[in-house]
Amino acid sequence: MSAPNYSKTELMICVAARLFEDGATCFIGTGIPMLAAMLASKTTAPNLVPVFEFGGTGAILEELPRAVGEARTFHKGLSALGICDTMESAQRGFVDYGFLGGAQIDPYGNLNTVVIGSHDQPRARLPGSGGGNDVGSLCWRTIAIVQHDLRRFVPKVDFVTTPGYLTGPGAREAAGLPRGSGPMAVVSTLALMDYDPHTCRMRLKALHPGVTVEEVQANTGFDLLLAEQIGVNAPPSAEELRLLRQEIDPERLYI
Amino acid sequence: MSAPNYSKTELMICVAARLFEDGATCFIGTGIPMLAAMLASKTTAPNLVPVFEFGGTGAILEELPRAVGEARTFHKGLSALGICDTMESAQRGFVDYGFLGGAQIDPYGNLNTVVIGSHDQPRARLPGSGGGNDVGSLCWRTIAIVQHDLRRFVPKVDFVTTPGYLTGPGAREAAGLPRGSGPMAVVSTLALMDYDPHTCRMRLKALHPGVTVEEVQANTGFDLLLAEQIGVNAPPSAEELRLLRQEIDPERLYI
Amino acid sequence: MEVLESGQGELIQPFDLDEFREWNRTRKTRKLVEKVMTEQEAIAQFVQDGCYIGTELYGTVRCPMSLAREVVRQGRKNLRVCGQGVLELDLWLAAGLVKKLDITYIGLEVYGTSSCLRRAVESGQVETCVEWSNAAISWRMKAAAMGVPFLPTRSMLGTDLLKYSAAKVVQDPFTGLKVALLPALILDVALIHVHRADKFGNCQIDGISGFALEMARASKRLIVSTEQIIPTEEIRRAPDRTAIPYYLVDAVVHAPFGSHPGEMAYLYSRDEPAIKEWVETSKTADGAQDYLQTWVYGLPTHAVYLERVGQERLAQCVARRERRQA
Amino acid sequence: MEVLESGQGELIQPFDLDEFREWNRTRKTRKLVEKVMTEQEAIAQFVQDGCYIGTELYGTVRCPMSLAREVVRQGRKNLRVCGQGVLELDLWLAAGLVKKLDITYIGLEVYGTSSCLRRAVESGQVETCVEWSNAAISWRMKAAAMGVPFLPTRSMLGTDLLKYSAAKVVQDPFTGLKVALLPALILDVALIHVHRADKFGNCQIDGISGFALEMARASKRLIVSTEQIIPTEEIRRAPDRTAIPYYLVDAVVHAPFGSHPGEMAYLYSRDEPAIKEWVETSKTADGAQDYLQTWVYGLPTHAVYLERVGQERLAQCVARRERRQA
Repeated sequence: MSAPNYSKTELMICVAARLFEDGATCFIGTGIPMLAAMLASKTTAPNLVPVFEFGGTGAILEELPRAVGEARTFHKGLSALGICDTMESAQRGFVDYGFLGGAQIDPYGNLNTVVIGSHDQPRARLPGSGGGNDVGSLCWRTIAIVQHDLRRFVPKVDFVTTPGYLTGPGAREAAGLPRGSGPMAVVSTLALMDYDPHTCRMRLKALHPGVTVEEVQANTGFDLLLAEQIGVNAPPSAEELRLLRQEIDPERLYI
Repeated sequence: MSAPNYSKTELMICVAARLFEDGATCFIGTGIPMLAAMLASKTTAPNLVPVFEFGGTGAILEELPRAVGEARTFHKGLSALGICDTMESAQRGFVDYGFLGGAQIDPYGNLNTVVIGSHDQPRARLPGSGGGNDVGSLCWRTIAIVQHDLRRFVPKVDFVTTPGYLTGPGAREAAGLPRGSGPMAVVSTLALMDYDPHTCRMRLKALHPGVTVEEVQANTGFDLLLAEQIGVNAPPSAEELRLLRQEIDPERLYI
Repeated sequence: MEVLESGQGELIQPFDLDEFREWNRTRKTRKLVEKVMTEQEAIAQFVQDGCYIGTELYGTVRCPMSLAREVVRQGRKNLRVCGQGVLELDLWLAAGLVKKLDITYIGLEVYGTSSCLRRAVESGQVETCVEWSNAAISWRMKAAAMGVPFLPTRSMLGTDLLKYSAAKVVQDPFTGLKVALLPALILDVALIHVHRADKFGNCQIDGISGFALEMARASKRLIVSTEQIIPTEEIRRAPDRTAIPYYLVDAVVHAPFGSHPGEMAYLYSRDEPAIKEWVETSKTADGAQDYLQTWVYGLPTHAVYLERVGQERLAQCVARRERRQA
Repeated sequence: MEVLESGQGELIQPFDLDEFREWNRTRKTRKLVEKVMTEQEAIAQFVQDGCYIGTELYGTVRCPMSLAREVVRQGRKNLRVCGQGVLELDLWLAAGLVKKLDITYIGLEVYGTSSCLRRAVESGQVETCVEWSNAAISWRMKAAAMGVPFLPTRSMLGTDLLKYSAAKVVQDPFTGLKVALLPALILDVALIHVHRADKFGNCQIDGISGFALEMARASKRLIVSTEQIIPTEEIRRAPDRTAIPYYLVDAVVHAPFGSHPGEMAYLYSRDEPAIKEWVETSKTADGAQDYLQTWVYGLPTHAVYLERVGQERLAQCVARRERRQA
């Protein structure tokens, strides 16, 4: 049987979905994280507990939510309260994972979703933090999903919206952020990255099929550390693709 | 028609009930305040909005509540939330009146419900603040209901549980308590007192029928100021007594 | 209280808790007074030029869209706004109503960034953007709702978000932890859409409550729009369902499909083609003006708006609604 | 943070927010695990000598009395307790279980002061009383529930109550106002009684919620007793009714009439003769011991307790219950 065709987006969703730990709570944002969460809950993480920032916890994700507050985010859910409740739960340590996106990411996993250029006279005004800063501050581990190019993987973000490891080891704790929290992985269009535990810098962990280390480095605006063993991410399986295309996003909103 | 017979408690309830402003919100505590609130809502204050500290607002008081959290405190009510909601409403300035009791009261209306003697080796341990301090701190105006004798009307309370005017003019604001709040009246077994606006000291305002100024002073452990005109509180009317005895407390739990 | 770090952002809505208490004492009746009025009357009476205003929840979800459109129609200017917003704030930005923002997120969710926000900020039409996170802005309202000057949080620390906010970092005197203090946010006026309300303003919400409870309690004036007006007996039957009690409410506007083109949990789904129309047209300034002309200025009332949407599309939204577990 | 004034009371439950986060990460499963057990099992497993414990709401109203009696039966010692309590804390005081109190109110409401409290404190058996107001103790739990080290309040200021508390007064850096900071209260274990729960611990409460939401979120271990165990489908039908979600809960105890002799809104009224029996007998130390012998030590389980109360009296409590507006 030959490998099925798939898009870059489908691959990113699959790589992200496989990172979900079964039985964990996870903040789910709009877009790819929603597809990844649905895919995970139908494959390796059937006990995943989705948390949506505006109040829904423990929903059964039968149809893809298109917004973090819509009724599908608490469809057959276990609780439906408000944003203060979910964010305070995260502040108390009850939310294990969070997904993040951004226009820029730096070697320490700091993310920018506020401005390109200077804050007061921006070249481009971006949407703002939304729940991003809270997810990056309060969840135990975060996973960023970013398109891989030199405009996005930058040595220094124009604006630190969401804290990664800030300036390096110990910086989060020194700033007052919760002990033991921080970024875990980056899923890009080229590869999967994690962070070196000693330096807190981003590290290439596994390449997407057909991508080379050089290609990743050429599209990264800083020196990417290399894991001792650099793996290759398995392509989407036929079953993953079937779920994505037929059950999760049959209207092809995202894929 | 001759004046009906009545007890001291019935008179206190009537005098207290007449202090209710129609259309005001009022924290209602266990005991005499509940009877007074019910009487007021059936006579001069039909639009009284009772607030009970554990969450009930706008109940219709058809039967006398025996506890500040029981179902009668939100019977046909307009909202039933929790203690944080009601206390925060008071902190925001939404609760106009509150009733208070105490084992001791001083010339500035400070109340003691914690200990007689020293705190750490008390001669008598009393119940504690309960919601008393919050009512005295956060409501706009408070009315104390106290039995009138030398043990209770003291120059200095053993323990300031609930703030009256503290040490006098400006002391509440200096302590950080909300501007413009403070004690309004004391209903005792002998008389009705208010506070002199310049000195913030307790002032005799109106005597219960048959009571003299000398009798009140003899039962007060400090110099009571005298209002320019000292009135006499009307005895309970036949209608007030009928309501109290037949509709409000037919089981005679309190009267 | 020693401040370790201060955000350099402007506190664009300074506050005075004692003045707020006084307002709540003297300007908010506790009597059961009928408050039913139209969108036009409510906005005319309670929304002033230059006021600080907020909407809940957001554009595509339980959002007071009929009220938001009326604000545009009446052309209120120099608004200071907190958001967290999608379509509703986009309309205001496109109409040039917004002067200052306590911004958390303005975008089009699935459909990406907001062109209106870009144009308004990059051109300098919006003079000031003070940055906050979604939780932070909710907690700021919660502080006001609690009647306290600030709430602490462990969010926002160590970032430029804090630097361009008006938060302050202090050391907790109990444990030595660093925390950010978020200043209370007292809105001049808030717009909230609910499932049911009685004529006095007692409101029920189904599903998530977003930040409705906090915003309702943090506002000097509160305009509620509601899908349905119900008898007060229904409120009294289930006082534990009252999310917003009447005494917080200044106006009750009956607005069926009031969240259109957004959704209302259990009642109707979002109207995707209508949302996409805004996404497409708002990409250019001219397109956005055309949309405003067609869908806002050109339609005098919410009833006429619904007529133009048409029964068929509304019926489809109802048919596609989320249903409770059987 | 400059402290203007510090209460001299002991912080009898010191706290560490990062340790609480770690606890919530590692000791509270997010999986849907069945947690149904008996009173005996729950108290044996989760209540230790010397622990810091609290009960909600209070003695005569939606109170986990069957759990409170089991704590007495198992003779847990040196408890540190917050309360706000009527019959339930009286039983513990009478049984000599309490060493330290974060006290707000312990009394018999309508029936006056608590003789058990007087004996326990005046004799020195209770070593420490730290004073708080009812709102303050709830806000302390709310701080823990929010995951922050303190909440500010304008209550308690200027009084001996503050002096004998563990609060601290600071100046608000935004407006200059003086406020009291209330330290977070993280309980080792909490006991809460609810109307309905599923076997995983998702709980619904009818009527007022007291401080259940705050206490549930402020506790490392949470034992819920419930009038009724319902299928999870009922929870999923109305997620907006879940007051306490399952992941906070460690044990679900099925306890019909679990609040007896207190009431349960809409289900049963209080049992006045039973309450009066405690009021009378507890006036003397011997009387209180007799009561404990008769009603607690002498009855091995809640089922046997209810048998002794008798069907007739329970039926009267049901008949006299408050009903919702028709």
